[in-house]
Amino acid sequence: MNFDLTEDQREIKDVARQFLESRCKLDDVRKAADAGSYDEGLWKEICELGWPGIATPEADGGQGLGMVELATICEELGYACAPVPFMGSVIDSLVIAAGGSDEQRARWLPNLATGEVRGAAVMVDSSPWVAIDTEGATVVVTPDSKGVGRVGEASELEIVPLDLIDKTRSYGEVASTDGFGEELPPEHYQGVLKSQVALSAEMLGLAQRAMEMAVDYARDREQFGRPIGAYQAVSHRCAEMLYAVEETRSLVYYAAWCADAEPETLPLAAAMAKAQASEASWSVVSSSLQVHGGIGFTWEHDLQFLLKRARTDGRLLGTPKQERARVADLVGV
Amino acid sequence: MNFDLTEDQREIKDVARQFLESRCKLDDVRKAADAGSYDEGLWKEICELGWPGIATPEADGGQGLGMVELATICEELGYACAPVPFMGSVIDSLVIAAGGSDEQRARWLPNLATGEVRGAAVMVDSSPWVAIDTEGATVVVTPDSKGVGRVGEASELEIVPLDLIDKTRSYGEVASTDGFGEELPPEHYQGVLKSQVALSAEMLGLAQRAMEMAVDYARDREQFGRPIGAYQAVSHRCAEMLYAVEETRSLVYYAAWCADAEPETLPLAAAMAKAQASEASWSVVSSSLQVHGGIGFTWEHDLQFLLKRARTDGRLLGTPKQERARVADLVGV
Amino acid sequence: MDLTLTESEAAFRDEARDWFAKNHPGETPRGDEKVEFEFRRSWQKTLHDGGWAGLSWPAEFGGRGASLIEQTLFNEEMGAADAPLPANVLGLVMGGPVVIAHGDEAQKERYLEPILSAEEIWCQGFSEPESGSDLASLKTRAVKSDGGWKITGQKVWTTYAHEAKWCMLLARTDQDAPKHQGITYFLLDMDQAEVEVRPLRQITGEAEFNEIFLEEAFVPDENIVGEVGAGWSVAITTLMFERAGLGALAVVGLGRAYEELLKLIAERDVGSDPSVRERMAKLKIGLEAMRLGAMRTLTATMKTGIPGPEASLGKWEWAVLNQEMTDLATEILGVDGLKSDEEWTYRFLRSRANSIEGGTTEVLKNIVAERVLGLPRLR
Amino acid sequence: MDLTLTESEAAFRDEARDWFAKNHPGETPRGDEKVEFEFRRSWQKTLHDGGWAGLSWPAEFGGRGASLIEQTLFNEEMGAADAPLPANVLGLVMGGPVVIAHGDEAQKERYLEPILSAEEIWCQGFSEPESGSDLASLKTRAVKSDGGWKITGQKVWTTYAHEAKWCMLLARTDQDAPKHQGITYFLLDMDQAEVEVRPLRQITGEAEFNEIFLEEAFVPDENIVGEVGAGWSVAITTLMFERAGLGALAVVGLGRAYEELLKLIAERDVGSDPSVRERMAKLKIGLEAMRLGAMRTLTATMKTGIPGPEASLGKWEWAVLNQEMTDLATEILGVDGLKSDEEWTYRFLRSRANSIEGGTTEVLKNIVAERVLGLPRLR
Repeated sequence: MNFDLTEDQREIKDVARQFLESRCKLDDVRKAADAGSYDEGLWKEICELGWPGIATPEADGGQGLGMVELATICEELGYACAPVPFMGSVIDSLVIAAGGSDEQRARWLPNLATGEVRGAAVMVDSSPWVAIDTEGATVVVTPDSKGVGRVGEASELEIVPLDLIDKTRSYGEVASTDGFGEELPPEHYQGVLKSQVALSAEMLGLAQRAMEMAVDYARDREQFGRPIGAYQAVSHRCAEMLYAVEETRSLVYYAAWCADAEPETLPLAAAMAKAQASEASWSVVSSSLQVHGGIGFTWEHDLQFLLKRARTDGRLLGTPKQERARVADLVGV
Repeated sequence: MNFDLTEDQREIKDVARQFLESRCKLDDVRKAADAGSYDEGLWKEICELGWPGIATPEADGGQGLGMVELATICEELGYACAPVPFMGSVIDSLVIAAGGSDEQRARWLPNLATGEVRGAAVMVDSSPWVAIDTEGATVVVTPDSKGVGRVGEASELEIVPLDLIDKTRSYGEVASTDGFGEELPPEHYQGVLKSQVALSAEMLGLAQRAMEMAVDYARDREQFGRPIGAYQAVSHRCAEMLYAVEETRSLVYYAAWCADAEPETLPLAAAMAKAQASEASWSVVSSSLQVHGGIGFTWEHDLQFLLKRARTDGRLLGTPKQERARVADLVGV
Repeated sequence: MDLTLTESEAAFRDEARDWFAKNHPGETPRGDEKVEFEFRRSWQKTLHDGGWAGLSWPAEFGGRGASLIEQTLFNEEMGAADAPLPANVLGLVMGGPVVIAHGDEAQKERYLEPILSAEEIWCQGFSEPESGSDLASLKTRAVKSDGGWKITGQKVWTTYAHEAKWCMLLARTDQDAPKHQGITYFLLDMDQAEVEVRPLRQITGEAEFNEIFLEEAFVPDENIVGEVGAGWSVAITTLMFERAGLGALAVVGLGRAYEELLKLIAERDVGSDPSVRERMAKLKIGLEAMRLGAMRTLTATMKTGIPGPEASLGKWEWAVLNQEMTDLATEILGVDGLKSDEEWTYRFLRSRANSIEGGTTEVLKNIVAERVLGLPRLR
Repeated sequence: MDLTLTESEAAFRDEARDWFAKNHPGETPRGDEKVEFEFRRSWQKTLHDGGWAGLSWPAEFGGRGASLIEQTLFNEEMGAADAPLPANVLGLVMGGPVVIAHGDEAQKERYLEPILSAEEIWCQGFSEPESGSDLASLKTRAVKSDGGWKITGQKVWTTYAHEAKWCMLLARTDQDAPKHQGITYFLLDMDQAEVEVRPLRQITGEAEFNEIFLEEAFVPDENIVGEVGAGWSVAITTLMFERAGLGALAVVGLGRAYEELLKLIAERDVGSDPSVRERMAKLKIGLEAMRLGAMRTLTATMKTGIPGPEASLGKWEWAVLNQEMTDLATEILGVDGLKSDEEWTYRFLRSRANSIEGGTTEVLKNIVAERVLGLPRLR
C-alpha cells in the first residue's frame, strides 16, 4: 500500500510544472484571455510533449499511461490556468476509449492523441447545454436528451459561442444533440467518470495556486506594522485553505487510482472527487481574494483567472449538489 | 417610530435582572438541577412579583401588559437559567387568553396569573410528544393528533417523566391527547405563536449570558503571555457571538411587538424569531464552550446549564428547519 | 417600543411618495457612462428643486433638516419608486456634512450650494495602494509652498474621480509626527494638470473606481478643512457620515434584490427545492435582522447620540447577505449564472468585494471585539 | 501509487482477522467501571499472549515490530471485529515508546513487560488547570531531595489515573530557566499518600478524566526519563506517539459511527430528506478524505520519516466530522436526541470537547499556518 506518486509519476508532474512555469506564465494567460483565443503556440508544444494522449492506449496511438498520470498533467494545467483546448480533447479520448467501436477508436483516438484533431465535449446537459473547447474542435462527445452518449463531427452540430466569465477556454451552446453522430454503448460512461476526475484534478491545481498566492501575499503585505499573515484572521483562513486543498488532493488522486485499478469503486470516488473539488476550489479562490483585499479584485490582478475558471469548472459535469446526491445514493442513504 | 424599550419596559427588565442576580445565581440553578426539582422558594417570589400574569389581561386577573413586557421577563429568566415552572404556565395563559371560552378563562387564567395553579404545555407533537413543566402542573394545553388545540386537567392525562439533558425544567412524555379535556377554537393559535416568541426570548437570554461568560473568560484567561481575547481566533469568535445575539434580539423584540400591535405579521415574525433564536442560542453556547476550553466542559462549570437548555429549547415548538420552512411559505418562495 | 409611524412621520412619507410618483425621471439610460451620469446630474437638480437634496443638512445650509427617521423613510420611498441615485452622492453624504461640521464660514459659502445642485461633483481620496485597512499609514505627502501645499502621491478606489471637481484628500503634512497625527484634510481641485485620473478596472470588467496620481498638485491654504495636522479626526467624521448614509441605502437595495430573487425562483420553477427554500428563509431572516438593526441604531442615535452595539453589524451583515444572495441566484441560474452579460453574474462577482470595501469584515470584527465587547486589542 | 495490499500485507491482515474471529472476548460489560476495566485488562492479556500487544514495539522489547501499514491494518481489523480497547492504552501508545526512545537500560528492563501484560497501568500528567494550550507554562514544581525529587502541584485531564501505577509526569525542576527549559520528565509512582486522585466529571455526567493533586510526592532519581531539564523534548515525543497512535483508531471509530448513522436513518425513515442526504454525502466525503489523508501520512512517514502537509489535518478533521455526525444524529432523533440515556446524546455532548482535547482546533490552525505554510508566527 503506497499513497504517493511513483517516481515516474512525480517526474511527469515536475516536468509539467517546469515547462508551464516557463511557457505559460499568468501574463500569457492574460494575453490569451484578452485576445479571446487559445495560446496556439503553447498548445502546439503541449501536443509535441504528447500530453493529450497520455492516457490513451498505446494501440490507439497514445502513451498508454493511466489516470494518475493524466491527473498530474490536469493539476498542473489548472495550476497554470493554461489557455489551451486540452480538457475537451482529453475527455473525448477518455469517452471514446471507454466505449467507442474499433472504427471510432481508429478514426479519432490517434489524431486526438497527437493534437491533430481537437475535441469539444458537452459538459452540461440541461438548459442551456454547454460544450467546452468548441473553438477549432473537429469532434464532439455528448449525451443526448435521453442520456445516451454520442460522438460525431463538430461540423454537424450547431454550436453558438457562449460568453462566460472564464475567458481562458472556449464555450459553446448546443441546442439539441438528439440524433447527432453515432451512438455510444453504456460502457462509454466509465470515460465520463474519468472525465470528472480529470476536471477535478484541474480544479485541484487552481486551488493550489490560489492558496499559494494568498500565502505569498500574506507573508509580504504589511498592515499595522506586521505582515498580515501574522494575524489569525488571515493565517487561520490560509490554514483552512490547506485543509480544503489537501482533502481535495487525497480524493482526486484516489479517484484517479480507482479509475485505473478498481473501476467498480470509480462511480463513488469520482462523485466524491468532483463534489469536493468544485466546492473546495471555489472556497479557496474566493478566500484567497479576501486575503488579497482590494488589489485581488482588480482586473490587473491575476487571481481573477483562477476565480472565474474555478467557478465555471464547478458547474461542469455535475454541480456539487448533484454529485453529493449521487454520493448519498451510492452509500445507501 | 421607536425600536427601543419604553422606560417602563426597561424598568421591568432591570428589576428582573437585579432580582434574579441576587435570588437566582448559577449556584442556585445547580442545586435545583442536582436535586432534580424546581427552586420552589424562587418560584413563590416570582409569583408574588406577578410575573406569570404579566401579559394576562387585567380582566382575567393579570397585569394586562403586552408581549414586549413578557419578553423582557423571559429573556431575564433565560439569562439566569432559572429553574422555575414559568414557561409552561405562561404558555397556557397565552393560549387560553387567545382562544379560551369565558368559562375556561375564568377557570384558569386568574389562578395561572397568581401561580396558584401551574401549567404544563405540550411543545413537541411528534413521537415522542413532549410536555414541559409537567411537575406539579394542574392544567395542560396541547394540540391533538389532528392539530386541534385542547385544554384540560393534568390529572386526566398520562404523563411519563422524561429524563432530558436539561435538568433545569421538568419534561414529560404524553402518549395521546386525542379526546383530552376541551377543544379550543382556531383563535388559540395566536397564543401558540406568542409562546414561540416567549421561548425565543428565553433563548436570547441564554445566548446573551453565554456570550458574556465567554467574553469575561477571554479577558481573564492568559495563554502564551497574553489574554486569549487578544487573539483573533478568540476575539472574532466573540464578535460573531455578538452578531448572532444582536440579530436575535432584533427579531425577538420585533416579534413581540408584532404580537401586540400588528398581529397579522406575527406568523412570519414568530417563525423568524424562533428559527433565529434556536440556531443562534445553540451556536453561541457551543462557541462559548470552545472559548472556555476544557474547563467549560466540566460538570463543575456553569456553562453546561445554558448549553443543555439552549439545545433543548431549540427543539421545542418548532425546530429551526421547520420554522424556516414556514418562513419560506410565508414569503412566497 | 413602537414601530408604527407618528402622524408627522406618516405625512412626511406620504409627501415623499407622492413627490416621487410625480417627478420620477423614467428609466436610467444604460450603456454610455457619460450619458448616464448627466441623467443622474439632472435628476439631482430635480431633487434639489423639490427640496429633497441634502435631506439631513440643516435648512440654513440649503438642506431640509430632516430627522434620521425621515431620512430612512425617504430612502425607503426612493427604493420603492425605483428612483436613480443622485449624481453627487459623495458630496451629499460626506462632503457637505464634513464642511458643515468642520469647515469655516468661507468654505460653507463656497462649497455647499454647488454640491446640492450637482454643479460640482465630489470624490474621496483616502485609500492608497499600500495603506489598505491601515488607512493612517498613508504616504501621500504635502509640502508647504507659497500660499498653499504641493501634494505628491497616489490614491486608489476613488469613485466619480473623472467627473469630480473636488476631492476630499488626506495627505501627510508632517513626516515626523506619529502615524495618526501629521495628516491634513485638503479639498483638492481636480482641474489641474498635476492630477491624473486613471480608471481602475475590476474583475467585473467595469471601471467603477479610479486611481489618482498626484505630482505636486497644488492646494491653497484656504482649502484645508480643520487644522493642519488634524486631518485624521476630520476623516473619521467623514467615514461615520459615509457609513450612516450608505447603510440606509443598503437595506433598501438588498430588499429589492430579494424581491427579484423571488421572481427568479418562480421563473425557474425551483421554489419546491428544499435547499432553495431553506436558503431563502435564512436570507429573509438575515434581511429582517439587518433592517430591524438599522431601526434600533436609528432610535439609539436619536435618543442618545450614540448608536447601540448592533450598529457595528450593518456593514458586516450587508456583505454576508449580498454575497449569499448573489451566490444563490447564480446557482439557480446554472450556466446562465456564468454568462458575462447576465445581471446576476455581475452582481455575484461585484459582491465578492463587499467584505473588503468600506472596512473589511476582519477589521469590523476587530472593532466589535474591542469597542463593543471590550476585549483587549491585539497590537 | 498503489493502494492494493502486497502479499505480505494481505497475509498479515488475514492473520489478524482470523485471530480476532477466534479470540474476541464477547461484549464489554457496561455499568460498573471497575468490572469493565478488569474485562479490558484481561482482554489485553489475551492480546499479549497472542503476540498483538505492543504491535509497533521492536521485538527485542516484547513487541511485534509491525510496520506502520500493519498497525493500520490491525486497527482496521480491530474495528471491523468490534473488539474492545486494551486496558493500558496510554502505556502501549505513549509510555512504552517513550521509554524505548529515551529510557535507560534499567528502565526498559523495569517498565516494558508490565505495560504489555497490563499488570501496570499508565497515565499521563502533562496538563494543568492554568496551562491549557500553553503546555510549557506548567507550574508543578519538583524540589531536589535526598535521592530524588519532591513534587507539588496539580494535574488535570488525566485518564485512568485511578487505575494507574505509573504517571508520565512533567514538572518544573528549574524555576529560573526559560519556559521550555527547566522541565523534567518523571515516572511517578501513583501508590503513595502524597498523590490524590479525584474524578473530574464532564458535562456528559461521566468522569472519564481525573485531577491529580501532588503534595510533596516523591520520585527517585532513577525514575527520570532523559536528562533533568530535558523533559520538554521527551514530552514532544510522547505527544507525537499519541497523535499517531490515536489517529489511526479515530478513522476506524468514525467509520463505524457512520455505519450506525446509516442504520439510524433507515430506522427513522428519513433517507429521502434532501438535507439529510446532503449532510450524509458531505460526511462521507470528509471521512474518505480523512482516511486517505491517513494513508498519505503513512506512506510519507515510511518513505522519508517525515509526514506530509496533510498529517496536521487528521485531528482537526476528526473533530469537525465527529461533531457534525453526532449533531446530525441527534437532529434526526428529535427529542430522543435530548434524552440523557440515549447513546447518540452522549456522543453528541462528548464530541463538543473534540475541538479542545489533544490540541485545540485553534492551535492546530496555528501549527498549519506556521509550520506547513510558513506564515509568520504571532508572538
